[in-house]
Amino acid sequence: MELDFSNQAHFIVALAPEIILAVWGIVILMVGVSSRRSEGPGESLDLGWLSLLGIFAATFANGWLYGVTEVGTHSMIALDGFALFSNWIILGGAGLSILISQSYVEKQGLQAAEFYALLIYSTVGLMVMVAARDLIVIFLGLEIMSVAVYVLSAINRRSRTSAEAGLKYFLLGAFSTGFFLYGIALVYGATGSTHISAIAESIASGAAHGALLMFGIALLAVGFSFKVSVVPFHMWTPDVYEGAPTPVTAFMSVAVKAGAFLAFLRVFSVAFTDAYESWWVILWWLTVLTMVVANLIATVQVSVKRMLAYSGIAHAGYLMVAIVAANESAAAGLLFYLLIYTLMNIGAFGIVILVSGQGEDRLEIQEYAGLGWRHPLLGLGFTVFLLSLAGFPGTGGFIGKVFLLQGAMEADLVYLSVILVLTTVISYWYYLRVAWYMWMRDPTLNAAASPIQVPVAMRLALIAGVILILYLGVFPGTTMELARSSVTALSAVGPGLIGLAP
Amino acid sequence: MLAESLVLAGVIFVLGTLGVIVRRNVIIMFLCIELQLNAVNLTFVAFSRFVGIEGQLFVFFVMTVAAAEAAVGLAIIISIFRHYETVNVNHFNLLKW
Amino acid sequence: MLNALGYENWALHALIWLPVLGMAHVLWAAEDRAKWLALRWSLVVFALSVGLWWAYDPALGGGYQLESSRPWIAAWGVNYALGLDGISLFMVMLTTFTTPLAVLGSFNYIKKRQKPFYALMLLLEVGVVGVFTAVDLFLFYVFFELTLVPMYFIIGIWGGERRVYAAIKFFLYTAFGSLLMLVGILYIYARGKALLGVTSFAFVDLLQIPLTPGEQMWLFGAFALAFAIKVPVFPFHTWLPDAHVEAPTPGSVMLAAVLLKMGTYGFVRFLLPFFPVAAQHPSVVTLMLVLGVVGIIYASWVAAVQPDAKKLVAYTSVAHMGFVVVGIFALNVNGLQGGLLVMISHGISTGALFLLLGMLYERRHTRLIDEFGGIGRVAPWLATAFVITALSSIGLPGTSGFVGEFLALLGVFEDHPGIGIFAASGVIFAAYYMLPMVQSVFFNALEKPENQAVQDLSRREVAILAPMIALMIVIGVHPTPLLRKMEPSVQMVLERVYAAAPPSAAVIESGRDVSGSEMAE
Amino acid sequence: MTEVLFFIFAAVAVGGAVGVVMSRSPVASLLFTVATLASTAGIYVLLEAHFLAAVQIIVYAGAVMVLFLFVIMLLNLGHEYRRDIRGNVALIMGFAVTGGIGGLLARQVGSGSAGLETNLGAGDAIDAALREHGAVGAIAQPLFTDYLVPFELTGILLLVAIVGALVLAK
Amino acid sequence: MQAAGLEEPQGAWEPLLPGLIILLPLLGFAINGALALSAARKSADAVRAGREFDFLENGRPASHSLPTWVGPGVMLLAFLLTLVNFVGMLGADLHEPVIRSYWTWIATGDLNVAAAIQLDQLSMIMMMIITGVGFLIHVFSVGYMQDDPGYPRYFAYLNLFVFFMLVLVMGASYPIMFIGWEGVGLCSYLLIGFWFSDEEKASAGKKAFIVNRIGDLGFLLAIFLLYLVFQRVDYVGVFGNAEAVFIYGGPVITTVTLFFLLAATGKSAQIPLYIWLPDAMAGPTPVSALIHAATMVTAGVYLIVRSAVLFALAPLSSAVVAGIGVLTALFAATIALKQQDIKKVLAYSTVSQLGYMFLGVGVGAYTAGVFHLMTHAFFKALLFLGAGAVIHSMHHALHHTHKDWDAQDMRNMGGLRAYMPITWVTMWLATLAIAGIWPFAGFFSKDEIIWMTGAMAGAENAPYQGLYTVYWILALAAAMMTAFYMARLMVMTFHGENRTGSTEAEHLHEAPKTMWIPLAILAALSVFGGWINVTTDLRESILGGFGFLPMSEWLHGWLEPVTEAAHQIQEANLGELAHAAPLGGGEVVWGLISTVVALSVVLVTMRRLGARKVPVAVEDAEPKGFSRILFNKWYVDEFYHRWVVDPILTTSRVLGRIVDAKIIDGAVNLVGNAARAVGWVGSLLQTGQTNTYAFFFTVGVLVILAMIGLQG
Repeated sequence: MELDFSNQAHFIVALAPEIILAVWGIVILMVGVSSRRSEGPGESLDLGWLSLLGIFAATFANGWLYGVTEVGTHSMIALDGFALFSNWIILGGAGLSILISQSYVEKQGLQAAEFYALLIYSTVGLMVMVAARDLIVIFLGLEIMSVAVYVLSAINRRSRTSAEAGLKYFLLGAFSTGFFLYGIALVYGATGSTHISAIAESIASGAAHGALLMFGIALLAVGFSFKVSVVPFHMWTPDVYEGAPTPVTAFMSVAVKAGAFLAFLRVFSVAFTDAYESWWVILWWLTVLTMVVANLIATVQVSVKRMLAYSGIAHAGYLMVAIVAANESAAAGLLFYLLIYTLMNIGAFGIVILVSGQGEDRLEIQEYAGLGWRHPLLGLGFTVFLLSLAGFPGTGGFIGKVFLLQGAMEADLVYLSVILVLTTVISYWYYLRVAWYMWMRDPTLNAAASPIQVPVAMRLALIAGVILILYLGVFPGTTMELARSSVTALSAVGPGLIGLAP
Repeated sequence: MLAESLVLAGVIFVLGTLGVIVRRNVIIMFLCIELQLNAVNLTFVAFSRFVGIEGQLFVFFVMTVAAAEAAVGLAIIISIFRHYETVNVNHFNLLKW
Repeated sequence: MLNALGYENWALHALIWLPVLGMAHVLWAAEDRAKWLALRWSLVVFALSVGLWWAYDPALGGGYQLESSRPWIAAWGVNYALGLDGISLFMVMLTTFTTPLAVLGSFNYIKKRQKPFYALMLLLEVGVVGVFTAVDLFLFYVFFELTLVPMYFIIGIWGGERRVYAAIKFFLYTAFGSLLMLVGILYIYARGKALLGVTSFAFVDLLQIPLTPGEQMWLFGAFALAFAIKVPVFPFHTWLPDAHVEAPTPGSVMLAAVLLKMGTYGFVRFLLPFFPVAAQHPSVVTLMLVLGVVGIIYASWVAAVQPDAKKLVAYTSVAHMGFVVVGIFALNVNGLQGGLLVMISHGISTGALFLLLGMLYERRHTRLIDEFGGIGRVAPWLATAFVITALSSIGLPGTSGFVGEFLALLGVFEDHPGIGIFAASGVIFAAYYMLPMVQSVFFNALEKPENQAVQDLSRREVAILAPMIALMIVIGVHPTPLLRKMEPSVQMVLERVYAAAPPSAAVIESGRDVSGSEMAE
Repeated sequence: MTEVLFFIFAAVAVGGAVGVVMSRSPVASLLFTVATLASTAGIYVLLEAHFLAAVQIIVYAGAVMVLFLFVIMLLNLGHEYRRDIRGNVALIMGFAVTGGIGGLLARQVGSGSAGLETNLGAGDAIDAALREHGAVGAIAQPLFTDYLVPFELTGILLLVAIVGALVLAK
Repeated sequence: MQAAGLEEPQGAWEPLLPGLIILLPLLGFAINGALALSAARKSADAVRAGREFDFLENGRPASHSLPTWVGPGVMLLAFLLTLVNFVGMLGADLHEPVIRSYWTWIATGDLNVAAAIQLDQLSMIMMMIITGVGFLIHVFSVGYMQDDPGYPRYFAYLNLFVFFMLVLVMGASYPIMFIGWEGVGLCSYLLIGFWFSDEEKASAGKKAFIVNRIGDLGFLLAIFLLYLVFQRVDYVGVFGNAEAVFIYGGPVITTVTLFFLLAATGKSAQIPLYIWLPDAMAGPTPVSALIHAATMVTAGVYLIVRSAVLFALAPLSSAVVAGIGVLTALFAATIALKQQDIKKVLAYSTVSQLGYMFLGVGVGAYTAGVFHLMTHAFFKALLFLGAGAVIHSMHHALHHTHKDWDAQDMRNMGGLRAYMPITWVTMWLATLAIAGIWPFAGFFSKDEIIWMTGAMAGAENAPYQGLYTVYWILALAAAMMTAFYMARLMVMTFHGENRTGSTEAEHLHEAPKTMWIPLAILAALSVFGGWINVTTDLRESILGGFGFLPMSEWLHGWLEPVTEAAHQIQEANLGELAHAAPLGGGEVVWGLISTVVALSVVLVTMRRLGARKVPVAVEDAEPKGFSRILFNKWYVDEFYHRWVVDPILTTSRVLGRIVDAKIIDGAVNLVGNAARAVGWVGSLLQTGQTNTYAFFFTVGVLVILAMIGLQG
């Protein structure tokens, strides 16, 4: 069918996945409330599967939307391949997060209904964000997501660290929101609109007001950089990732990051295309800073969870390369890499949840001594995730990195690529360090004393992760094609992607 | 009057930022953030006078957001107060390095 | 016979995928059967690879044969493309030849966690064979990196005291180089896309890309660094002794016999043909030659004072690789042929040396030279085997070691007599580091009681060493067949190099000049 | 006349902001905030955003700030007069950084926007809208047509906020 | 290009199975080697069991019977086969070398080395010496090594040595010769360290090998240079074009020949690389006889004669060869004067005699060089075997009473002629021969060399005439010393009263048959071997018995095809050689003089030393003054240690322990640790203070805004 947004009803179609999820969130809450008095152990599991059902529904809707084409421009919501592919990633991340969180939620006695509902709503926010064509919508999506995640990271009311994480995230998040908004305001003032394509046109026509626009862009960059945790706006990340309940951390590290990056890309490479000259240098430096600092600090972490946080920051750096390159390969690479990153990071955090016994203790790397020999399959899985994070051939991570590097090469960002691979070498150190604890150390006593049992949901998530990572590492062809075609859609609106960078 | 209001907004914004940096009391930090949002609103309004009504709409949304954040934020503050019996952000440093 | 089976079409693929099946089988089977299965599979692979000798026909020119290519990542023009030429032929056969022996050599050494170990050995074989047969740069890189993982775990899990340190060092150091090479690869690819609009990683396509001399220099640097670390060339060699000392015997064997060759193979396969201008740039040539020579002498001298026999042999590898580098960058037929031959003979002799040291270690649980003495009296066969291998390793005429070094030195002497003289001095220092070790291990008085208990070679060990020693002698006495197989491909490489620009100093001319000038007098 | 009012409001706003940052007790800060918000509302009026001015006073200065007050009381921080401004070094650095930003903003935005005022005819952009629909209608009209989606989204946002507050505070 | 050796000149004569001559010793090696390995297994078990390995099962050594027949057997066959070919070649008047090419050894680019052998007069004479003398020494060894557990291994090595030696002399190209060249070095390494449990002996072997490698380096470089010039390295190809390509005395040819000289000095123990030979005496005495007297050490001479054309083209190199030769002759002789170890004396005398050969080939008297090589092979082998016999019986004697005296120290001997007459006689014959006393073999060969030196000095337009005069004088001096120290050896060993000790003396005995028969044969050769190459003048003179004695200049004529090219070059460039010594007087006169002088030296020495009372080794005082320096061999070994060996070792240690471990590897590790240190510092910024985070955030904003603000 065809959508013409002059007709309000069509928004319902365009936003079908989001709407389904939003409704589903309420359903979850209701079920939760009704089953509240029968507080049984199975409850959280049931709710988990239930919310997973919603995710699936949304996913189907998303798939169905591929058949739908939009006509007419100037709508708040984009219904292009980019948005749809992004939805895949986000929904995938959310689904996997739910899978790995079920037993955790139960064991920690979190309020399951609210937990899943908030997870779903933040997913909605993210999906809105990536589909948005207007800074207002992006802002609202961002806030829906943020507010939900603020709560999620503080949701464990028994844990100090959780509360602290929530507070820190909230304070700094609100702080960055201020800058983000200020950026929007200045861009609005400079271009006279908050609509992406309108902004692009006004910049292209040169009507835009230079000084205001540049500050606006800069502050928007700051806002996004905070969400994707780019140095020096990253400092919340390690603390929050460490303090928040691990499943939430996993969700944050994949879905939230993915959404923010995709919005980032859409805004900067569609709206600000013609200002590329003036912003790529800034982002270049931020990228370098991120890759170097994050990787260096990660090498000295003792807590695997925190180490993964820094590795997340480092990956933000790699992904920033795509934003800087801002060409089709890079954008496609961004999509592909985010997909892979979702899989492997969820997997890694899943293992962390297992080793820490569905809790927050036993996060130190010593706990992983001899894991490989105690639980060969877990060990193998983790090894695969780590190798993929390290970007090792045979895994999706490698293909993703090569994809990004290609984008950089086409943009003649040779130095950036060199720095990327050099920092990758550093990253090998801390990824392999875990591998060596797992395989080359003998288990410590208390580690051996605490057997690990893998619940079904978790098992599903891990197996899916491993298989997909290996599959995408060996046969990435079709997925790459899809990513590439999805990116071309970006240029449909506004001037489109920058070609080759200077 | 545009320039003046913009500058005013900037000043308030900066003061809000300063507050977030230098105050330890979480609630006051939060208030400073509200100051920032308020400054942004002022900017929007100032622009909207010359550009169009969307600016005011935006302010409308921002206020909503501010309210929402206030609700959640204060809830978080309360819940962390339960743990630490203080709102001094310096004490919230279990998580570091 | 081979044609009847359509050998050409499936041979190479079989060499890569059979070990994979073997892995599965090993992991599937019971712990105690693992080693036999691994041995059987690797022997099957070897048996298959023998056919390559006849399948590859140098008369058809030095190009790739047994080629077969399937699209892998169409979007990037990456193909799963395999091929074989005179240079890779022997590398492949060396690999398939060494693996079973290494497996056999680990029967007593590897006591715990056998299944994963043998699986990794087979995986290693997969990676190495892939490296030598890939004719697609992307595929090559994948295999090149793939070899790191099994080696990392082999060293790290079954290694000695400081195994983790050694493993990490090995991994990071080599990965550092290869990642820079990855950037180089993608750069070439991007240029191809930009200049010719070809999206392909196939060697043949990449060779068409007109790279400016400046680009060639940088890319040469990136690739050279990657391979130089792998080889290892002089200042980048420090990971090797650690890796060797800590690695279990089979690990050292594979490392020395096969993995180092990937570096020198890369020199021949990429540096020369891909960046001919850079490769024959006088300063580059001089640099590489000097590094090679310094490697030879320096490594020999350092080796001479190592207390640990295994470390000593590790340093000798550095020295031998110095000969290879010198031979390759002589940039003439003799030099290249010599370099390749040294690679082969080093693979055999040094592999054998590590196996022998492993046997000694199994008997005495030490590698310190001073701990031994007079072993020759209690283990005469072991001593004999060791002496023969050592002599082959120091290049005694009539053994494989000599022919290679002779040709390599001859080659470099043709164009750079000065450097040639220094390089040749390596033959003295070879004796200088090897003989004292042999003496104080196998000769001298048999004083220590624990040395008196040392047993002589078992049947299994004889079975390991016999083929290697036989090969040393055979290649030493009659290397011509090998040389004939390699020559066309070597010629192609050189043509490619000199097509870029006239030879800096033509091989024969220089010789003629000497005499000519005299006749003029 | 408007200029005078503007500067009065501006002065109050800035003073309030300074008060927020500097005053010791949270309650004082709160009150200063209210002052700033109120004077900002005044400036809104000067900028022909009458509806927003009203909302600002009612919702913002009214509801939201009261919520803050509740929390302060709940946590019994009313009588806390301990100085909690960070040490001098931090203070100076803070001043330096924020001062830098302020300077840049003032220079760029202030000077830069001067041109804007002229090339966009002062005010007439929204005068039309106001004349047509009136203060409220001017905002309501687009809010329920073009900006329907964001409007709905605010609904979700508030829902999330409620749920969140419930989860945490109960 | 055409493969070397693949072209076969149509010689009228077809050699009979020349390849088999090489293969026979190899076969012997294979068999003996196998036996040795199995025997070693047994002895190893014994050692592990802690008991002494008794190879004597029911009295007779089982592990010995087969080697006894195989070892000498193959040698006999090889000798006979060589003899047949020799006779055949005698019959055929052969001017081109006969080349048999078996397979292509190395073929790449335009380098093509065939595994080919070349038969000509030179290689034939060498083969005769090697197989003949070799056979005798094998036989001798049967007796000498009878009661050594390593018996089969010994014969394996010995056969292997002969194999390589034959490869060396029969090879048709330099690389093939190099195989033999290094191969014999290997065998000497193995045989010197035959009793490897003795650290000193093992080290001696190692020393020999390493020093030889230095020479081999020269050989390699020479080959490379030749290849550079000719694109081929086979004799035919090189010598055929040498005159066309090189100009007389040009730099390249000089370099090539000097490289060859380096090789030769290594193998033939000339200054500066002679140091290994005296230590090589650590090996079994027959080995010293075969390898370090008769055959291997003469390889250098063979190399130079083989390359006669090249050396003839390089007058400077030739002069250097002669100079090194004569200096070595004199130098070694001086050392030999004061040695007490009988084998050491012989060793230095060998070095000295090799010096003569070098002198000969250096002055272009290639025939004389080969001639002396041959006669020396006879009488030096004889001397060594005799010494072997003496040591053998001394050893037995001392063994009986477990007296820990040195069985080789002449001071412990004396008056042995009573106990071992045959040895005594034969050794006297050899002594007279080496002393150069008419009519023994040594006289003719040495005299010719000295004479040719003089003639060279007087040649028309020879370069450096004065130099050759000096050579001539030094050569005479060395000759006198030879006479002295040999006489001294004989006196201290056989004459005077016995110093071994009464009880031991009873166990002194004559050598068994297997040992004295070879002695006898060699003695005969040392007496008459010199008669095959006597110049007409001498033949006509009293020294030739006025032509009545059966003497001839056969060898000269025999080698003509090999050396004529070189001689022609010399005549072309040097012109007519002088017919009188520098001090005047013809060949006959000087022949007489030298004989008389030598003889008188011998007699005087016998009277003087025979009278003197010699203290046994344990009671003997350290020599004083100059003789101390001589006794300590001019401190050359010390010199080498101080200035060559130690520096290299020290450098190696520094490189290994500091440069490699600390600097290079240190740098590598530093990178890693530095990275982690930086990371640690960075992690400290993560204070956990929200204010701080906000602060850094703001700083970031400031920097970015500043970047823009300053941009535009």
